[in-house]
Order: sequence, then C-alpha cells, then structure tokens
Amino acid sequence: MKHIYLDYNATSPVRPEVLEAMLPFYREQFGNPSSVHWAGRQVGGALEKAREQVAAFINASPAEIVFVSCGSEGDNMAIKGSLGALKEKGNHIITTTVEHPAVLETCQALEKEGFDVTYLPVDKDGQLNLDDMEKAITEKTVLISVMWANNETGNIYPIEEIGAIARKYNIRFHTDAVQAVGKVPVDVQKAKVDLLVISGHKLGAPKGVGAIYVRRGTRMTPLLHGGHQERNRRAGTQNMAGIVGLGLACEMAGAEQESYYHRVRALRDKLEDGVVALVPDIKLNGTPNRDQRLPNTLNVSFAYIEGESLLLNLDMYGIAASSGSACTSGSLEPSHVMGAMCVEVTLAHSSTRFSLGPETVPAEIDKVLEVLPATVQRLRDMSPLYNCGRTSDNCETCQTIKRI
Amino acid sequence: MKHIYLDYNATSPVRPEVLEAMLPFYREQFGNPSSVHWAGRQVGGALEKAREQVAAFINASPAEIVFVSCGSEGDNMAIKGSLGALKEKGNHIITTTVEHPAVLETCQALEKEGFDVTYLPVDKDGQLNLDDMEKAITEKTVLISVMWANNETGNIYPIEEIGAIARKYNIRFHTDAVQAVGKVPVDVQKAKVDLLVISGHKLGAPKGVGAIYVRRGTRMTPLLHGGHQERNRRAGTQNMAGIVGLGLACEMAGAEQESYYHRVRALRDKLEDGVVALVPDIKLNGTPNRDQRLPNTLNVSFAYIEGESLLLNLDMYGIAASSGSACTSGSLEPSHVMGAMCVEVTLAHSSTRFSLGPETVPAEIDKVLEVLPATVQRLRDMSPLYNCGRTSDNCETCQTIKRI
Amino acid sequence: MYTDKVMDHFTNPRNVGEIEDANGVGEVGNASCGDIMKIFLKVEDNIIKDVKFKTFGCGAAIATSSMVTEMAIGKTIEEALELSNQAVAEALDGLPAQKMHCSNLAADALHEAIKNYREQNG
Amino acid sequence: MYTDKVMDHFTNPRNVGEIEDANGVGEVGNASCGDIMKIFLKVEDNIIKDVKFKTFGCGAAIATSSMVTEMAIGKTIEEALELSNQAVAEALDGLPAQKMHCSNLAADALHEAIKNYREQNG
Ligand SMILES: Cc1ncc(COP(=O)(O)O)c(C=O)c1O
Ligand SMILES: Cc1ncc(COP(=O)(O)O)c(C=O)c1O
Repeated sequence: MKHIYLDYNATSPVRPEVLEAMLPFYREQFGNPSSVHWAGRQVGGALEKAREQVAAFINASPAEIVFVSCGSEGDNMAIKGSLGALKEKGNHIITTTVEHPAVLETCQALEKEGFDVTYLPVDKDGQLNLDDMEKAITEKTVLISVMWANNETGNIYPIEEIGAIARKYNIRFHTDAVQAVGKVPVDVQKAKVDLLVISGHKLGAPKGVGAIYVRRGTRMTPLLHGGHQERNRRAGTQNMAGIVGLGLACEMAGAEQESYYHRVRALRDKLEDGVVALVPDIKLNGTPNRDQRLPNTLNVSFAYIEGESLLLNLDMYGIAASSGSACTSGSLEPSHVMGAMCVEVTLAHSSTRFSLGPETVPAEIDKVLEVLPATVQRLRDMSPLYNCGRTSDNCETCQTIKRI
Repeated sequence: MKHIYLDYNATSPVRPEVLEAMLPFYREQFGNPSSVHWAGRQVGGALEKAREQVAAFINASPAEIVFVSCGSEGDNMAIKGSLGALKEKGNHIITTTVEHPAVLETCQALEKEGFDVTYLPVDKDGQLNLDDMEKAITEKTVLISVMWANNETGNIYPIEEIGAIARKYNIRFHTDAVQAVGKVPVDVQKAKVDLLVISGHKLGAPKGVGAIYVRRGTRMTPLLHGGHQERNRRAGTQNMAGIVGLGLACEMAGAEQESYYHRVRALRDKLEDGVVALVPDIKLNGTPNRDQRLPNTLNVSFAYIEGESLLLNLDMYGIAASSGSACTSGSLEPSHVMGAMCVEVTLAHSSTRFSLGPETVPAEIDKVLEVLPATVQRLRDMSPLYNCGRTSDNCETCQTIKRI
Repeated sequence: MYTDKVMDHFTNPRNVGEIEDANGVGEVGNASCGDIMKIFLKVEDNIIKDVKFKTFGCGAAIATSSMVTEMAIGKTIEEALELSNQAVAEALDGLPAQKMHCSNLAADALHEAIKNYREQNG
Repeated sequence: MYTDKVMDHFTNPRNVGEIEDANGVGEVGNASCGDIMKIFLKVEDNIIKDVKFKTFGCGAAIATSSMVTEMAIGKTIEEALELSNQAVAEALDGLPAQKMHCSNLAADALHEAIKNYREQNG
C-alpha cells in the first residue's frame, strides 16, 4: 500500500540534501565547536554558517540567533527568560487561548508562581480581536506572546499589527513561528517581533533542533544554565549535525517559499473543495478566508463520528492525518483550540487536520477524496448520534472542553 | 598529518554502528511518535526500545528514563525540577565546588532566587570529605548534587557512600554521570541515586541527545512545559534518531565496559608514566590514586607555560587535548576545578587534559610522548617565569581564581 | 498501539446496528468524553438471542463494543451480568493503558441494556 | 580562530629571548590573567637597535609580542611610543574579540620598557 502523508504540521521527513549536509558532522567532523584544536576548528565555521542561514531566512543578524533543541524549548525560553529578566518591570503576560501547549502550559505554570496571564479569546473562526488585546494591556504587561500561525487550523495571525501595538506600548513581543516559517514569508523586522521561535522538524530539518531569534538588546535569563555556548544564552554542547541541517533547511525553504506556497495551496484548495462537495454535515475549523490560513492546512469536523476512529480508518488506506480528538491528544480532553473556538464538543472530537507538504502530489489528494466519503459514511452508520434527531450539546457544555 | 584525538571528555565521534542505526529515522521512519497513524506507529517501538537500552545500561526501569537534549538540560532539569517540587520541604542544596557549570551555574541562579546552596570544598587532590557533607545537612536540605566523575581531573566520587548518606537523611540525590557512564560501572540501585544524567555525545551517540533517570515516585516540576511527551516530564517532539543512537550507544557501552576499562587504562597509565618520566616541573591534577580516577583521563600542569599555547603547539602535531586555561574556557578565568583544588594560578592556566577513548591506539600515545617534552621546553624557553627564580603566587592569590 | 484483535474488531466490527424490536436498550458515556456506546438486546427466555451496538468513539470504543456483543450472545442475562469491562479488554488481548478508563465501557452498556430489559419486563 | 599571520608569529616567533645588556626592560600582565609579557630593549642614539621578548600566555599573547618586536626595531623611541595595541592587532590581520582585552598588551610592554629606559637614562 502506498503511504499518503498529510500530517506535515506534526513533523516532516528530513530533506535529502539536508541529511547529506548533516552526515559529515557525526564522524569525520565530530568536534566540539568550543574546542581550540583542529577538531573544534573544523566545525566552528559550519556553526556560524548555519547561524547566517537561519538569520537570512527571517531577516535577522547571525548574532541574534540562538540554537535550541526544539520549538518547545524555544517557547519556554522566550517566555520564562523574558519574565525572569523583566521581573522589576511587571508580571503580566498577554497571550491567546489558541497557543501551542509549549506556550499555554508555560503560562499556566507561571500563573502558579504568581504571574498574571490574560488569555485572549478567539471568535468561532479562531480569529483574534486586536481591540481586546489593546484593552488587556496594563502598566504591568511585559510580554505579548502570539503565535504566527496556528498548528491546528492554520489560521495566520496579524503579526505585523500586533508588533505595532507592542511597539506602541513598549512591550516585548514573542511569536511562536514554528508553523509559519517556510509556509509564509517571515520577516522579524517587518513584524517587529523581539523573540521568534522555529523548530527544525517542521521544515525538513531533523527533530531535536530549533532556533530562537532574540532581538539585539533583549535581556533574558537563561533557561539552561551552564557552559558558555551560544554567547551564554543556552548551555550545552551544540548539536552540530542538527544545526547544520537546520541552516540548510532554512536556506532552501527561503529560496522555495513562493513556489511552495502556490503549489501546496492549489493542492490544499483542491482537497478543501472536494471535501466540501463530497461529504455532507461537515464544519470547517478555522477562518474560511483561505488567504488568512496557511496554504497547506485544512481542518474539518465530520459530524457524528469520532476523530481517532476516522484516522485509523484512513490509516488503513495509508493516509496519515491528525485529529483534535481527546483520544489522540495525550490528554483526556479534545483540542483546546476547538474549545477556544467554541466548536460543539462532538465536532471537536471529530476535528481532522490534513496538512500537506512539499512532497505531496495531486494523485494523493485524489485518493483521499476517493476514500474519505465512504469511510465517513461507514462510521456514521455505526454512530448512535447519526440520524437519531439528537440535538448536539449546547455551548454551555462546550465550555467544559476549554482548558482555560 | 595524522590526527590524534585525546579529547574524548569534550566529545566523541558517533560510533559507526550507532550512526547506521540512526539513519532510517531521518527519512523512511520520520514519524512523530505521538501520531496514531502508520508514520507514528513506525517509530513508537524504536523509542521504547531505546528507553529499555538506556534503562538496562544503568539498572533502571524504562519508565524511569526521560530523554532530553543534552547533559546540561538534564542537570538543569534535575536541580530546578527538584527544587520546584520540594519547595514546601526546604530550600537548601548541597553540591560541590568542582561540579560542571551546568550544575554550578544552575545553583548560582537559584541562590539569586533565594535558595541556599552549600558548595563543599575539595582537598588539593580534588577529593571530597564526606564528614563535611554530613555536617552541611540541615532540616532544610532537599537535594544533594554530586557528580559521579569530574570532567577535568577524572576523579571518581564515592557515589555509593553519598547515596547512603542521602538515604539516611531522606534527602534526594542527583548525580551528573555524564563523564562516568561507559567508563566505569554505573548502577542506580547500588548507588541509591534518585536522579542521574547522561549525555549522548560523550559515549559515541550524537550531540543533541541525553537522558535523565528519574527514580519512580520522584516528583519534579518540568523544565520544559508543553506537550505530553515523555509522560509529561519533558515537552517537545522527541529527537528520534538521536534517541535511537543513544539507546544503542548505551547497549554497546554496557557490553564493552570492562574491556574498555582495561584497554584505555593501560594506555592512559602509559601516557601518565611517560609524562612523569620525561617532563620535569609538572604537577598531576586530581587524585594520584589511579583507581579513583576515570581510566581515560590524565590532567597535568606544566609549570611556567600557559595552556592555550601548549594546546596550539600540540595541535600543530595533530594532537587534540584540552586546557583549564582562561583562554580556552570561554570565561575570563581559569578552570574553577583547579581553583577549588587550590592549584597555584599559573599552574591552573597550564593545566592540560588528555582524555582517551575507545579508538585510541598505542602509537598515538607514543607520538604524544615523543612530541611533548620538546614542545614544553620550547615554550618554557620563551617564558619570563622560567629559570628566573621567581616564586609563584601564593594561595592567597589563588583564591581569586575560585568562582565560589 | 492496538493489538491485532482490537484492530480486527475495529475494522470488521460484529453486530453493528439496531434491533427494531429490542426489549432492552442501554447507553453509557457522553459526548464530551468522546465515547457513547448504545447496546440493543433481544432477550427470550432469559437468554440473549440477539445483540447489536452503535458506538461513537475511538478505535477501542468500537472494538470493545463489537467484542462485548460477541461475548454476550447466547448467554443468560445472569451470565451476561458477570461480564466485566476487564474481561472484554482481556478478550481483545489488552488495551492501551490510557484507553482502559474512558473507552472500555462496553460491558457497562450491556449491563445498562439488561437493566432496561428488566425494568420493561419486570 | 586565529589569522594566518597570528599563527605564523605564534609558531615562528621573532626575537624571542633576553638582551644581556638591555638598557630598558618592561613587563605587563599578571599570572592570574594568564598573560605576562616582558620586553627587553637596546636603545642607541634614541633608536631601538634591538628588542627581544619573553611571554607567558596564549597564542595571541605570543604572536602580539613577536609582532611588536618586529614593528619596533629601527624606530625612534618617539615613534615606538606611537605604536598602539590596536596597530599590533591590525598588523596581525586582527585578533578574536575575546583576545583584544587580555592578550593584546605587547605595545604596553614596549612602552613600559621605553619608560624604564628613560628612567635609567633620563
Ligand atoms: C560532567 C559534565 N556534566 C555535564 C556536561 C554537559 O553535557 P552537554 O554538553 O551534553 O550539555 C558535561 C560535558 O561538557 C560534563 O562533562
Ligand atoms: C505552533 C507550534 N509550536 C510549538 C511546537 C513545538 O515544537 P517541538 O515539537 O519542536 O517542540 C509545535 C509542534 O508541535 C507547534 O506546532
């Protein structure tokens, strides 16, 4: 059976060129870049080259790039490091209800330590109201953290406008750009962000490496204390192969960004149009305005059926997608993003994300559209909720699936 | 010129078998282990197999192993996570003056937050006095953190005895075993440790992966908040290739540990004897009892000359070693370990570490012994301190190079 | 994640559907947990002659529903009341730990249906 | 890390040693910083006829010492006093940032030696 991978927002294969570039750093050039001898010198240049590649990709300078181990570490570092350094100034963070757990759980942990957090709501399409944001700002606000694009819905947030608000009030601005980079243009100057996080494995570099952009002059307490690596910003021997891979992946993603956008968007639109046409009783999750969504992401709920069983059925055809169902979330609750959008609870359990990638081809989309309608129908025929006139739970109940 | 790598305590090449085992996880088996579909299921087994391999290596159970990104992260997590979870119980940590910066700087950061830290002194050979440790224990002591073996001197600390003291007073015990694993037997049950940290790149796995053993029932606050990976202990998509590599490296190191010990110790002893015989005016750093030192480590100071220039001279012969000199430390001070042992300051600047590895061969040791005496002499002839009757700075001055 | 038996029952669930003239119906679970199981019984002479199910839920929910119908058919209602969620999970060669709690409710649904039968047929 | 010029002066330092009948000697640095540079001068008719050095220190310290001796020879003491640490670093095609502070003291040592010469021969 042919595999059809439509879960690029979860992770992506390493690009062949990237793997090629990484290989020498495991054995021939295995040195520690902190060493003064040949083994260290052999790799120092590669480390700095990767830093330049990442910097160029997001319009930063190399000295503003710190390599970390993953997107989650970057988000933790951005938030805890900022709050630690800005303690004297204030203790209030503004973020949103739809952030990745790496941001949300970090904020919740900080609340336990006495920090104040405002979680901005979103509307039913998952969009923010920037007036809410401005109103939430107080004298104590030291950090605004809003993701560039949402991993579940693909919604793209108005980062430039938020950056302008943050500047206006002189508040530090962090954005989790893990899902945005490579898919839409990302420019830290235009967006006026102070901290921006990327993760290697979402853009063709390996798992276990990421980077954080730290605008010059942005004081941070370290998340990892120890050695002097990364200009004292992040201790730990650098993951040379991963870093070299991330550098090249950024360079390639930058060069291909426009062609990627058009190619993958055409495929996603074809899938979206097909699903809407072929499957009744569905709900699109996220903004209907496709220009405001990542070009590769489609999130749709299939009424009356549960997400995991749909995924497993698709999996039997080799189709890999993901779900907001509690059964796949690792927690006991369905997706907090669906909750924040006040998606009715059974629909939240059935929310299904298809996320396309650079290796996706039209025949794969055709296959999904061939298989999906009957699969959904088969599960509906098995469902006690289908065709029984039962009304769905109202939005009161749906509150229970919100985490915040 | 042939390269002679004698800096295995800094980092080591990835073992060929380990690299081989890692490769499939970059492209063919690139899935995210949290995914329910084929791409996720393909890798879930490998993740758990690696966990078993690491666990078996240190006599733990798989559920007690948490994968992290490096030794530094493990140390930060062990200490901050313990102090966070045990806040109600107390605020006092006992550690030593010779820990790795990942422990020392973490403790110093915690001091700023109001925690109390006792840094136990060492004697001139770098050894601890366990009476001091027992005396330092107070009602408020919640954590003892002592490294299993020191990265600079190779001194092995009496972990089993410290474990017994910690148990007696019901205090949690963390050990940084980054330099110990693979070189000497490490058994978490015998040693009665609660937390133990290892780093992949010191034992033939790649940079960018490590593990922490967390004894069952040990409460910890997370260092990285976010997703549900690693049973909620460490957020972030797992570095599959790195983890698979770490698992195999542990298995291999476990199987070869005894033969490794004898082989590398014979070579180190040959080097040590040779240096003592051939170079006058030297000082061995660390315990003279070779049984209490890692089998692969020799740290020696060459009076009157500075470490970096010696390293660079050795480097011209392809010999890679490392130094406690300020010039190579990334900070402006010479090694804090030399300072803690009250090594006279110029000797601290000249301390030179040779650390051997599994790929070291006798001819390489011969070559070092051939080159070293003349190289040292050449630098001495250039030194204003040599043959001038100048007395060295006394131990009052040497205090200034201690960080604590 | 799932055993072969679970996947077999999930992909080819036995006894899916409703019984028009059921004389016992039971339902457990709720939508917020993501699992609803509904069991239909046809009891004659104290023996379960027919049993069907409808389930909204994950793979484990569907597989346990299917398995419980197979295990119940032909049993007396007293025997069927002995059937536990644990026994269903074992018959499927086990379930992942996190599924034991939420999705392993099929025996409960069966018991609810029997209760309903008894109420109706006092 | 180091430029080719630094490595050249480090591996083949010029004018290493002492001058027996030096008429100016200067020393800067101290052991705790890891750098000590000592410069010996032979000044005749206000011209630096010979200059030698001894240095305890890192690669940069040795290379700057060597370079400063080359730059000083033949200069008048006034010219030599114009020589700056910066000029020495530039003559070596630059030094790593972290070395500029501690290890780039050779011109200072030269100036100390000149001062000493002037005191002796005031
Ligand atoms: C004793 C000790 N602890 C911790 C570390 C840190 O390990 P890593 O570089 O993997 O963060 C090292 C290595 O430098 C070490 O030698
Ligand atoms: C928006 C967003 N932020 C952060 C992360 C965390 O990235 P990582 O898995 O590399 O820690 C992810 C990926 O899961 C993500 O989608």
